Amino acid sequence: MADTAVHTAAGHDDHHDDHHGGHYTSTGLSNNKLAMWLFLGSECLLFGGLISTYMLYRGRHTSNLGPDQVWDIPFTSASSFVLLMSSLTMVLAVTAAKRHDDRTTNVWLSITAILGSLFVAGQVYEFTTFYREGLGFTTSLFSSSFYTLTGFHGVHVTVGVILLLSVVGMIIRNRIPGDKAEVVELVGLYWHFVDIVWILIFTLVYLIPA
Amino acid sequence: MALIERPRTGDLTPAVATPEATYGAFRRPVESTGWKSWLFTIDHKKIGIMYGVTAMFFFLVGGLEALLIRAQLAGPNGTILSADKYNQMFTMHATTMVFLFVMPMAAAFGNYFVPLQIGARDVAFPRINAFSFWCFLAGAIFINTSWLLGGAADGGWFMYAPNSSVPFSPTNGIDFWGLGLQITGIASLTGAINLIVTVINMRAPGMTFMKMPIFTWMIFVVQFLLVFAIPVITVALFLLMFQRSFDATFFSVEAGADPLLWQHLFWIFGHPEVYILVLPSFGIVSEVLPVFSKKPLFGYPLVVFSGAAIGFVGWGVWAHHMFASGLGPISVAVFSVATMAIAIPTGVKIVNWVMTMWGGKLRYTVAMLFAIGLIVQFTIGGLSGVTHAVAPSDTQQTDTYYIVAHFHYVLFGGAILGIFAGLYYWWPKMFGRMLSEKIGMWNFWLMIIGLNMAFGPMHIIGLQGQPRRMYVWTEARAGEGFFNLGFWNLISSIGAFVLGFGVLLFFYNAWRTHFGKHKAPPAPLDPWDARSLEWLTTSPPKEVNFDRTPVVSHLDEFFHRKYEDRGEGDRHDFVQVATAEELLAIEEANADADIHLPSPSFWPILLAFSLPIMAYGVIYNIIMIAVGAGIALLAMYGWALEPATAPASDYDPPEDGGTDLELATNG
Amino acid sequence: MSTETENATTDDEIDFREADDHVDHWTDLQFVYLAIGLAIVTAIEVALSYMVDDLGALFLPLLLILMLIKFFSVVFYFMHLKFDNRWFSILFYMGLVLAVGVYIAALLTFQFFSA
Amino acid sequence: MTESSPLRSRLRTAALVGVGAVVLASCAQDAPQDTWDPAGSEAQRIHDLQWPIFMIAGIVGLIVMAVVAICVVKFKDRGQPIPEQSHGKAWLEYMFIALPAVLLAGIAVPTVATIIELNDTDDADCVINVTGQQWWWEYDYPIAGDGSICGYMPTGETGTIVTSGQMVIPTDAKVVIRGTSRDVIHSFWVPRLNGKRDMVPGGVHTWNFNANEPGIYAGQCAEFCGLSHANMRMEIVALDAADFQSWIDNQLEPYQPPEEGTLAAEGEAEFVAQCARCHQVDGLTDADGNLVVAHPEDQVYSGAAPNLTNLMTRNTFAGATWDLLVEDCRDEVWDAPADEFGPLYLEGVTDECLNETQLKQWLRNAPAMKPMYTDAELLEPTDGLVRGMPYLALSEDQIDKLVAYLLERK
Repeated sequence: MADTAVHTAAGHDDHHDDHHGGHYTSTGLSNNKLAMWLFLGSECLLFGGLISTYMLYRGRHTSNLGPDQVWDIPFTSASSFVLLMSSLTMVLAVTAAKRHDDRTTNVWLSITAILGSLFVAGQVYEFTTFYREGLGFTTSLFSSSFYTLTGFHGVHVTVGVILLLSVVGMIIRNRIPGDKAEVVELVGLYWHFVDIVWILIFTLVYLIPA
Repeated sequence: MALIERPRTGDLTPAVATPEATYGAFRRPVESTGWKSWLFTIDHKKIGIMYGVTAMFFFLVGGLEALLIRAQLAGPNGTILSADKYNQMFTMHATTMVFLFVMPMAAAFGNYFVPLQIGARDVAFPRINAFSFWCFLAGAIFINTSWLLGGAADGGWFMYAPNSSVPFSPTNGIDFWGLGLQITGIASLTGAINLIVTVINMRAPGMTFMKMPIFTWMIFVVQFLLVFAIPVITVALFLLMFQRSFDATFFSVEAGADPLLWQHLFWIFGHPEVYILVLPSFGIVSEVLPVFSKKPLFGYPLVVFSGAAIGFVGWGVWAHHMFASGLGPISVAVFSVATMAIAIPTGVKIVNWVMTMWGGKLRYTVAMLFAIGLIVQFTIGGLSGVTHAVAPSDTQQTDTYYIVAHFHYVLFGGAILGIFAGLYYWWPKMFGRMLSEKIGMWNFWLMIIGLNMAFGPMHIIGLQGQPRRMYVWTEARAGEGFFNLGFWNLISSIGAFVLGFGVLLFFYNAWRTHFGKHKAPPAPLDPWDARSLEWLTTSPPKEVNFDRTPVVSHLDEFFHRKYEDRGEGDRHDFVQVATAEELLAIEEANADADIHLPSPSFWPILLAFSLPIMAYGVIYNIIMIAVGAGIALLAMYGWALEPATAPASDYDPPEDGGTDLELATNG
Repeated sequence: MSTETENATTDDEIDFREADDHVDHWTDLQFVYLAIGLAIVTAIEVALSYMVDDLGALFLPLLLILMLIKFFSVVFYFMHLKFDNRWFSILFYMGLVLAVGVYIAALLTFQFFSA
Repeated sequence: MTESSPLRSRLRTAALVGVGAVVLASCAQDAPQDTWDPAGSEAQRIHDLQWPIFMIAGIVGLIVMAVVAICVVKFKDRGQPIPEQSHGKAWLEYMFIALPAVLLAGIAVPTVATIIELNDTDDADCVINVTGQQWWWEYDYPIAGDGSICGYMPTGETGTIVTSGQMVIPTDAKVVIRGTSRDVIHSFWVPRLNGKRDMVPGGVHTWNFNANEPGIYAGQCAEFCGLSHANMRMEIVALDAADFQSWIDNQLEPYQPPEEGTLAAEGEAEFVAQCARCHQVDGLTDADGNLVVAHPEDQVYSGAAPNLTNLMTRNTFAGATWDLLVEDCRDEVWDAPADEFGPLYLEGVTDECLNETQLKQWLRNAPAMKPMYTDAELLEPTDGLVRGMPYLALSEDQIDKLVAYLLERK
């Protein structure tokens, strides 16, 4: 009797997400996905605080080492473009994963990871350039808050790259217990969030003059 | 992640699956008794108890700090503590009570009872749950090691910049404080995400949100506050860490910094924090009062909404901690009015509690007394709160003992009395024996007398102009009249010791209940004639919680299973039709055939204790950061690759679970 | 975790079980179009940033609107939030709205402070 | 051991109060920082706003407690049947939302009005710059455009007035302080005259003071400011117009060196050698006749030490924590009726009244009396600059000379 019952529950879930066998939840939603969205909501407050700190301190710097003097907009635009495009490749990975096409999924995930690494590399290059121009972490309020904000974002991208590569590895070795598409989707949500944070940073920090 | 249940024939309750070595040299822990069963457990009940025990330990630590403070202030020019030690003492008293006692105590009750109240078998992410606890413990130990390593933090729990910068506080105390709170912050954040998902997703069939027990509701609201408040303090603490450890300039006035940035970030977190501390106790009291009044909670929906409203409006009032800091009249006026607005939902709660008692059939058990005590004491704290929502009046009261009196009535009279109500109410459920009601009475009355003696006079002391955080007060500013500071400081100190003694009685009571020759007999199944689902199981609950997943059709489901409405038309006439024992027998007879609980794991504890290693690294040696990070990485991969229960190959079709990777690596 | 009971779907549960919208299945090509659109918006943004002086008071609102368009395009479509269960929206927007509201209010008090 | 006797006397007081609280209340004074005893227009405004609110809060509290008490007595379980399982009555609920809302709206209106009034710092009669520093306050009287100081035209020679410990203001004048801090956040608070206002480094905060009557008004730094926060006090001294004029004139009088051959003259040399690196005495010259200028910024973190030019016109020292007057003289000044206060205060510290014991103790070892970060070696990892007055290893002989010298600084 118990058996039948569980199958009923599973059957109910099926129309919702075809890889959710036997997993009953009150809302029919995945625990992991709820947790991820909640985590992203929480991250809004984290980046909000860092962006606010930067907004408050953007104008407080020594004479010629302010934002308007050090930015290299064409370069940053290029790296922003790279990150934006990585969101596309991430989406393509997710749709491939939903089709259970492991190979294509892995290809797109790898490309996303490469684009992300490229962005991080660009940021490292940018930081070193600024540093050579004399803008150290402790130089001014502007520099402290700038490096902290973009540094936090950079760390998030780096963690994302590690996640992507881990998922690729786990898919190849078939070590993902349960629903692969959901894992890819979760990493995707995280990745897109990192992207939208950069959309804000790019406009608020780089494009609007201090 | 999730608990797995799949059709399978065979043994009835394989509470702990016995997995093989899943990979490499590591054999998965499988013990269900002994110390290993605690260290590697992912059972929400065991974790809840560990939270509780740790929190109560830190209650003693924080209490000892408080008594030292009061001993110092009993007379003028106290010499028990040096200025330096005193500053550390009040900083750590607040930090300990807030972060290491009340918050984890709420986590203890939340962990233990939320799954039980919603008819679930565990929380949504049992391993993350274990991680949260160990993380909290790791952070707590880390902060307190500062006592032995050059002195604890001495900047006050609010740690205002720039006094928290290295030139003004050259010891490592503040570094320990900041890094330790980051670690406990991770614990709170992961714990909060866990409980929110649990409440949203794991309610028993039929339990809609408006049929959810009020305690679960309040815990639910609190977890949202945590999820959104913790990142704000995280930002502040990171800025502080960069300032102190890496010479950043965030709070360096000479570089043009604005010290008010810290205050804003701190209080944007700090005010919701107040509700984080007090709402769980509101939830407990809202459970206890109906049970001992034999009536449902008056205006349940309104209590729910007012809880949510407090949580929401609590985000818009933080600057009332900064009325004296020169915000400008417009900001002050706005925040002043917003602060008054928060009195409305709070008042609603008090009215509803009183109305719950009105017309009831009141039984004065110790739990009930603590609940009534909360109504009275918290009302005093709430009303003194209104007096400093009025900003001009607050400029006289802020940073004086009047404020100390106010928030001790709110936090001791509110949060802690609620916690004790919960302890007495749920003790038989958690441990299967009842605490002595007789000692409990002494416990209650000594605490109430001590509380009012210790904190009541502080209203006078504060209005007579004695500021907070002073390691000595002087005869010259004490006055001579009825309201002289000397007399009331002494009364307050005596009260603190009475209060301390009252609290110790609880520990004696707990010990006596379980050990020694006056050991209490096993408790009846339903000693209080309770109303909610956690009583629909054995005491203490079985490892699987419920023999079968309950199906809910009422608010106060358990009550409605015991009592039947025999009234006609508008008349209600409830008659008891079943006892708890009979209900349990039905459940046991119809037990679910096949329940899988997730297996223990040692990754959570390993990951948690890698964090303080990194934190020590920030203070002392960068190599330790690398070592800690290495352990953390190892633990995360181990965790990600570890299935929730036994190896997937055991089952067919492959199970769903173990996808905690993202949370583990980001948390 | 799961349950075995047939009563798993009571009426109340249905409320929270809003079945997925089936319009959500965008094709890969649609996603590519959106990405191209976002790239174009970024290009416009960068172009605008060189015309600060010409645009005057229009500059800031224009840039912020473009930023929001990009932001919500990613959230709605790439992150799928527009088609997903409303629970996800509730959780995420709660954080987003709080962050925007609280931090703007805090920055405003600094404005008063310096004035 | 020193603790036991005040403790015992306190216990005796406790017993006494238990018997005759009312009698005591009627004849004795409340604490000098009583927030319910306004002595100026600002504090009066706050008081007028707060006492009705306290009353309302008190009444609401009593009602709640009474209802709880009624419940506890009336609805005790006496074997009555199970009460009706009622979930509430809507009209009652709404009433209990509306009632406090109306009450609070009634409080909100005067609150906002008072906030705006209190923050109006335009049209000052007198402006004083206040600077907080670990752990004392500096008061600097700027010279206005018309040459006046604090609204009064100085007679005779002019100079600047920089003082500490006691801020002297004219009565019945709108005194606006412009406050800041040199290190951490401090809070300026003299309860009988106004609420507190934080003094934040890097910014200037204004705040109003007005005293109706001559007298001394006690205050205390109210924002935790580090190690010796408890020992950072302030006093506002209000003088009527004539007395205030004399005070200004006295402060501006040129430096008078001690008579040759006296102990005080030897003290002057000691002062130049030991103290003048940090403490400024305006007009002081060294053996070669050069003006001695203090450079505390080389030694002290916050970059200043109290100006001692007119030390003995003040009644306190070391952050207003200790009195320069012995107890009897102190009480005489503090308790003086308003019309006698001015002249008494202007007398300053006389030979008989000098609290020599504590002043000498301070000179002997300041950090032992008031906890401060004064060990330059311990502070080496940060900056090596001290916060407060260090231990100077003075001999008793040197101390005697210094005290003799300081006693003439009026």
